Amino acid sequence: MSRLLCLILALACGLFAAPVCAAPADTGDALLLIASGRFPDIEKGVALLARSGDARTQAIIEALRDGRLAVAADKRVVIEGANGSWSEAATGEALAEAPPSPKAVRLNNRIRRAVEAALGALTLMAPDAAARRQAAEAVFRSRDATALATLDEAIAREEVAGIRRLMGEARAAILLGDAGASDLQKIEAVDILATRADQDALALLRAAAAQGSPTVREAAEGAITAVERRLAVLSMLQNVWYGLSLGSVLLLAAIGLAITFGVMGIINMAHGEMVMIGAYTTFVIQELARTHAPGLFDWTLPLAIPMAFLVAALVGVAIERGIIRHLYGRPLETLLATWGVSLILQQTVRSLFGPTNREVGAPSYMAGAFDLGGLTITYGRLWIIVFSFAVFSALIVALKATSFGLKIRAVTQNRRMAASMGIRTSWVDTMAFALGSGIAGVAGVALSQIDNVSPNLGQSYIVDSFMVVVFGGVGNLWGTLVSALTLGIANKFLEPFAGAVLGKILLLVFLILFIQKRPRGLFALRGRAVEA
Amino acid sequence: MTSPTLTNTVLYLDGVSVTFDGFRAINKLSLAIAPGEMRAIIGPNGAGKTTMMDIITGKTRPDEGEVFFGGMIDLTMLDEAEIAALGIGRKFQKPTVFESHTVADNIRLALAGARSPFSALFGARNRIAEERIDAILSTVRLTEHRTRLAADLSHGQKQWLEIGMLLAQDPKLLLVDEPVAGMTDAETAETAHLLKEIAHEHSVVVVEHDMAFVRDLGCKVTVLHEGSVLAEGSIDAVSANERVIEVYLGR
Amino acid sequence: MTRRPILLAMLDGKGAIFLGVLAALAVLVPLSNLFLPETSPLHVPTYAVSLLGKYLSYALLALALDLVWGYCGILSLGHGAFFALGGYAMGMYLMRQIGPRGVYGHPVLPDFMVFLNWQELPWYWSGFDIFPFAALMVLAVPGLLALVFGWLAFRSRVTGVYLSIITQAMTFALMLAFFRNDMGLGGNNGLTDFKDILGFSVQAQGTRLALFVATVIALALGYGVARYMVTSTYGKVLIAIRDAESRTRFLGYRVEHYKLVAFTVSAMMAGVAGALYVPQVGIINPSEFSPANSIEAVVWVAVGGRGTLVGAALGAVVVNMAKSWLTGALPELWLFALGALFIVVTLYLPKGIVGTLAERREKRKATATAKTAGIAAEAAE
Amino acid sequence: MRNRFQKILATLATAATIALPAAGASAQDVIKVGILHSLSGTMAISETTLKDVMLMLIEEQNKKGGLLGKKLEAVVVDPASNWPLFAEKARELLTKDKVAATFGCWTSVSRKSVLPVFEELNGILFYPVQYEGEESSRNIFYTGAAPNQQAIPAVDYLMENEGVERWVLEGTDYVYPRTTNKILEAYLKAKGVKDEDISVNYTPFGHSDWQTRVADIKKFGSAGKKTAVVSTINGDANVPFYKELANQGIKATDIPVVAFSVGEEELAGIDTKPLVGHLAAWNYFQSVDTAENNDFIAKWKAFTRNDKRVTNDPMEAHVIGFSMWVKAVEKAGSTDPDAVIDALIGVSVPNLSGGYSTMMPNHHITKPVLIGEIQEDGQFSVVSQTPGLVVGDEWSDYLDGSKDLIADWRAPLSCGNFNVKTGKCGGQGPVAQ
Repeated sequence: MSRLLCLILALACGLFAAPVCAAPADTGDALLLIASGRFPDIEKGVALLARSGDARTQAIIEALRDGRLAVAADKRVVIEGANGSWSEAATGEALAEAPPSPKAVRLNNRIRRAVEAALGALTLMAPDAAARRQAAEAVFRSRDATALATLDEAIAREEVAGIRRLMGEARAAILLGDAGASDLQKIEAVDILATRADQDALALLRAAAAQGSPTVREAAEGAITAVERRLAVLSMLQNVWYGLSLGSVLLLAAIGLAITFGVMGIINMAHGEMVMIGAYTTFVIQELARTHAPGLFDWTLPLAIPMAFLVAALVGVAIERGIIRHLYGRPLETLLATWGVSLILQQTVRSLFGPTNREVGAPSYMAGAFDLGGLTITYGRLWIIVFSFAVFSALIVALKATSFGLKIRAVTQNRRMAASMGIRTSWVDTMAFALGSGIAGVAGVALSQIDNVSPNLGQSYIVDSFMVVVFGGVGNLWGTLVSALTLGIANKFLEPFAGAVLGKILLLVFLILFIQKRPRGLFALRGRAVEA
Repeated sequence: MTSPTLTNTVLYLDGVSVTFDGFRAINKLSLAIAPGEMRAIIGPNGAGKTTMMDIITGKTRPDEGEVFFGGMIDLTMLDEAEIAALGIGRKFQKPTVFESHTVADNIRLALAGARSPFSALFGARNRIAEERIDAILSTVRLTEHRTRLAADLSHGQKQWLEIGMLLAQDPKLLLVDEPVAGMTDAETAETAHLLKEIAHEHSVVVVEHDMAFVRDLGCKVTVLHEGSVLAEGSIDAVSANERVIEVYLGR
Repeated sequence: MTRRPILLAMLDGKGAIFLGVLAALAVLVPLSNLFLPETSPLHVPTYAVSLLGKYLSYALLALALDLVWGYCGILSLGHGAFFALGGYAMGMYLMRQIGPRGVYGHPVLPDFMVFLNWQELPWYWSGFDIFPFAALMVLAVPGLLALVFGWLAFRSRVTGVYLSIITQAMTFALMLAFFRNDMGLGGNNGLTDFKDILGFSVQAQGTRLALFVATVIALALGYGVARYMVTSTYGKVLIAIRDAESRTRFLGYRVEHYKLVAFTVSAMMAGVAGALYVPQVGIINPSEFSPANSIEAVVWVAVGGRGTLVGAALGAVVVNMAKSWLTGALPELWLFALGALFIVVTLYLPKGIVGTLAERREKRKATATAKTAGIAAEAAE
Repeated sequence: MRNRFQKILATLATAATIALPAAGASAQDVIKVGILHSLSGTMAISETTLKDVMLMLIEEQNKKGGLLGKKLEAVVVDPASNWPLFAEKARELLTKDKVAATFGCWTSVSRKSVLPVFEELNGILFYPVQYEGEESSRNIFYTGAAPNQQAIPAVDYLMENEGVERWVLEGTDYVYPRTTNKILEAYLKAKGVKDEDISVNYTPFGHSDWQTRVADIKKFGSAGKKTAVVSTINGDANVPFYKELANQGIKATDIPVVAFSVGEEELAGIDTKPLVGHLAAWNYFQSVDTAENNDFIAKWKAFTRNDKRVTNDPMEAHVIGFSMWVKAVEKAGSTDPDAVIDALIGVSVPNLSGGYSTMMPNHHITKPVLIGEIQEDGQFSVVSQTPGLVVGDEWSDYLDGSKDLIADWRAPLSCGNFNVKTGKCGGQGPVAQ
């Protein structure tokens, strides 16, 4: 493998590189440069190492990437292996005893880039597909002309179509920037990049259109217009997606309120704090996982959902039993009492967990993004959308299909009648409030993934939540759904033109005017029932 | 129905319909009340009695049909205040008086006169002759409760107070919704007597369940069913009508 | 007794006490501040004077809120907006008074405009160097906003929570707008570092006392206006609307007009409160628009007693004194105390402090009158 | 009637005397130090820590036997992130508690709100946070960074080491980002950056939905030229911003973000693995490896009984400010404000990054500027450090309004906005006319 690689590299870097391959001494020089501790030299060192074609190259560079490459007091460059074993960087032979005070070689962005490029060229033919994909992307980014030959070789051997395409694009990227390449190659490259048709491709094409022969320029310009058209359409879709995800966040934040405020008529100013409690529950569970069972980290969120529901619901029960129970029929008083409650809850959390933000990590499946026909879909957002809809449907089912839901509706529509039919109304109230609070708590789990987990978390959502519920029409869950999504998407379409602030202002003004037209929100009940 | 009848009516409804979320509360309802007439309207629950009143008083807009007052004024174009100003007074099913005001003040607020906030702020409304209040209080038999809070009145007294407020408005047409609901027999009789008194100089439409009471009124009766007129005529005539018996009296 | 001329009817026991207290404050506070020695326990230090002034301007805001909430059931969660607008009008006047004494020494432009290099004063700043104009704006701007907003809302019969929430939306939107530096009103920093008012230094002890007395007078006048409104037939109609809105409509009253008048007057009062507040605290910025502030104002009214005017004012003073004291005395725990206060009041004093007292008296009176009425009735027969 | 009246008056009076200071009673054997940091509300996130630092410093000083033979006593109040309340509390500290010096404020608006109070009552305020400059008050000592002690070195670093040619200036819409970005724009243009290569954008406070903005940045960055983001985003909005960056896969190797308001405290709220390589410019990092710093960190963790607690730049600023004040008081031999204010200028104390910081005549201090890259453990690794100390420049040379102004509080000049062109104190004055 390594000899082959050396051979290829020799071909690649032409005459002047040939001797390089012969003499692994260069590895020594490279390591000296790396040991220097000066970023520019380290960078040179990496480049030299990459060209040297020494069998050790990959191991050394990977060690550097992972911060396992260290310089001992005696200027020897060593690699830290698993369980504290050490080995000589240049030769790879293990060391009997740990070297004197090894200091890990520090990285900065430039060196990280160099490392990526080098590894890219080196791992193009790695057995592991994922590694090859990464390598192709790295080369595409680095456009390192020396990798061209390796690339051709790799393309020839590659079975996986997707990866082959990526490599082709990387190759095109190199050729387009390469003065040596013929117009024919370049035009071919232009076509390949035109099919890739994303921002990076556009950038390359623009560069090509700027310099290069008329024919190439022409081809490039044609491609550019095509790509731009596609991107314009995409950005529309992207906006819709952003709107959806923002809407789903609003939905999550508001949905609990749709119960306590919408259905029960309690102006629940402590709603935001319920969300906050949910977020902190998530934090606590993650802390426990970190300290006791690191393996379970990915399970913390699924675990947090029921817990958050439980905790928030219990707090809800306490509030309802302790305070709100005495205030039925006096909705405005509930505003004052719950306002007091929210102050207390905030301060409690502040004294328990401290005022600073707490870290809630993203499990593997929440991190990163994937590409859907040019749309960047981030997993986190995707899950949140799915989650919010799941919660919503669960709630609908709970209210429409279960006897508990039936009781809630009965009580909220006609308390006295329900009571006379043997429903324990006070119990139903408690349960309903607990349900609303619990759902708020569950929302907190999701919000902990995208926002601060701090005592102020709730405050930042309370106003929006009320807007959503009112806009949708109090007491109408479907209204809440529609209004959340509408506001979300509208917001995202306004933002690019008006900017975030103005967009929000416009939205609020619209909301005020809308309420003039439909004084009871989107989905208001008509008829005499309303007056009663 | 056509214009000749229209001109000499105080109230005239033709082909009026309204639906709430698919449910037809009023269905092609037509009705004409002559000046000075007293009319009783009966019908089972959900027959559309109260909705009809909502339409006449401008609280609800009909989907179709025409509603005319005094022959030429189209009520569907106006809102409650304007309609009230025209001289249509309404008494609710559930007695609604201003509980935190005294009986006298309830009447004072109802008395005809300027209604603008400024007249209320600066004079005009503040200089209302007590005599007129006394007069009305005596008609509705509440003189001795003059200074009590409306909230402290008995149910029947509230009903009367509300009727008194109607009188104070001095309307051409009174719409009275179940005036004797929850009244003792004595009070009921009193109320019937009171309404007949009133009917001398006003047109009155009474919605009522209590057949005995309707009989006491001894006026023309209209039977509503599913939002439209089922039968019309004297109480005996309608009680004889077998369709009426079937849908209403029968049960 | 309903025959009593309006001005007499206005002054009930509560009112008399209230005005009495205000008069006493207006006289005693300056005297003690000027003539009592520092050491005397009754001496009111100058900073305490402006502090009291601040409480009293809050009291005026609460009064304004009580007029609409207590007497016609409009729970405005956006009254802070009118307060802040009045404050900004005054603040703009005070900024113009700084003149060339800003840190950049620019003859006209306020500092924040200079370093965001604005070239000249935006049009809406013109005129604010003239006090009468500024004073007019203090009334006009909040009044106009209330007029337009109220006209829209009441005409289309937005009521209850819907109204509350859109008032909140209004103040929230205004807050965001005023945060924007492009508004030319100082953005997040707002307007501060005032020097003179009417040619007197805002720092000077005399000015502070004058401002305090002005606030007391404004509060008294505000009370007078509100009290006149609620005791006139207009007030009776307002209460009628609060208790049975549609009944009032069927009596031929244009409910929306009545609400609109109350709302607008109340907004102007709030504006005046803001205008008096700013020179005494020395800064006005967008956070005054934050929904939380408006909600707090509602809390004051509730604590003092909704629908009693005096109670609203008292509530504002009590709650804010508590706040000033607690934030200093137990900085870590004061939120617990404040929160608990609100809960306790709503649970055990549903009518607020004054409301509960008044209720007791009313009961006694009611029973008494009922007796006499009964006797009168027998006599009549 | 009358007696009820008197009762109410009495209750009001008592209420007043509770709420308001019972004057005097200031014991002679203690020196009071005011701590004016929000312990509740939106700013509590950042400011509470500073309160704790001050308490620790004062405790230590007392262990060392206090100051001028007197014990120091901390007076903590909570201005609750409410700007007018800041002014009120400042007044309370100065008139009621008669504090010798006050350490406090975080946001510019809170400082602007208390400034007139400190000038009127001739108090001393130490302001520990990096800010926009454009101010110099006789009664305020600015121990945080001025723009030239943070922003400009950071931009230089990016130009030289990352070869950045295209700039996104992303900030929260308030005065600090506005001014800093103005300065940077002027500076970049002076360095020959073209207009189309600079994009400035502002978002509201606590902006939590960054999808659109981050996507735009990505777009702006894919124009072929190396792009970097200069972030002046305010505390609260940072966490969602970085979370979005991570999710949309913007790596520091593609588009590095250099922030001026993100320190160890803020990072403590984020999972930093995806953020490795993004930068921050400060005058202090917890990772700085000096004896003073390690000692301080140890003390801090002991004091808070929490070995996870981090340290950050504003904390160091308070450390510097406090020891400067102590030194000045000893120099002046009294806590009399005027004496201390004069004594403070020229005082030089060790900072935690292994050098000395000196209080300059413009009431700003000299500091080293450090550029750090975010590490996986939420710490910063210093990748660049200015060779010498940088003097805080209160009046930026890159703004038309202030390029001719200087501050010098030494007699005879003793002026906060002296115009070198006109030779007059009091801003640009005539120049503008």
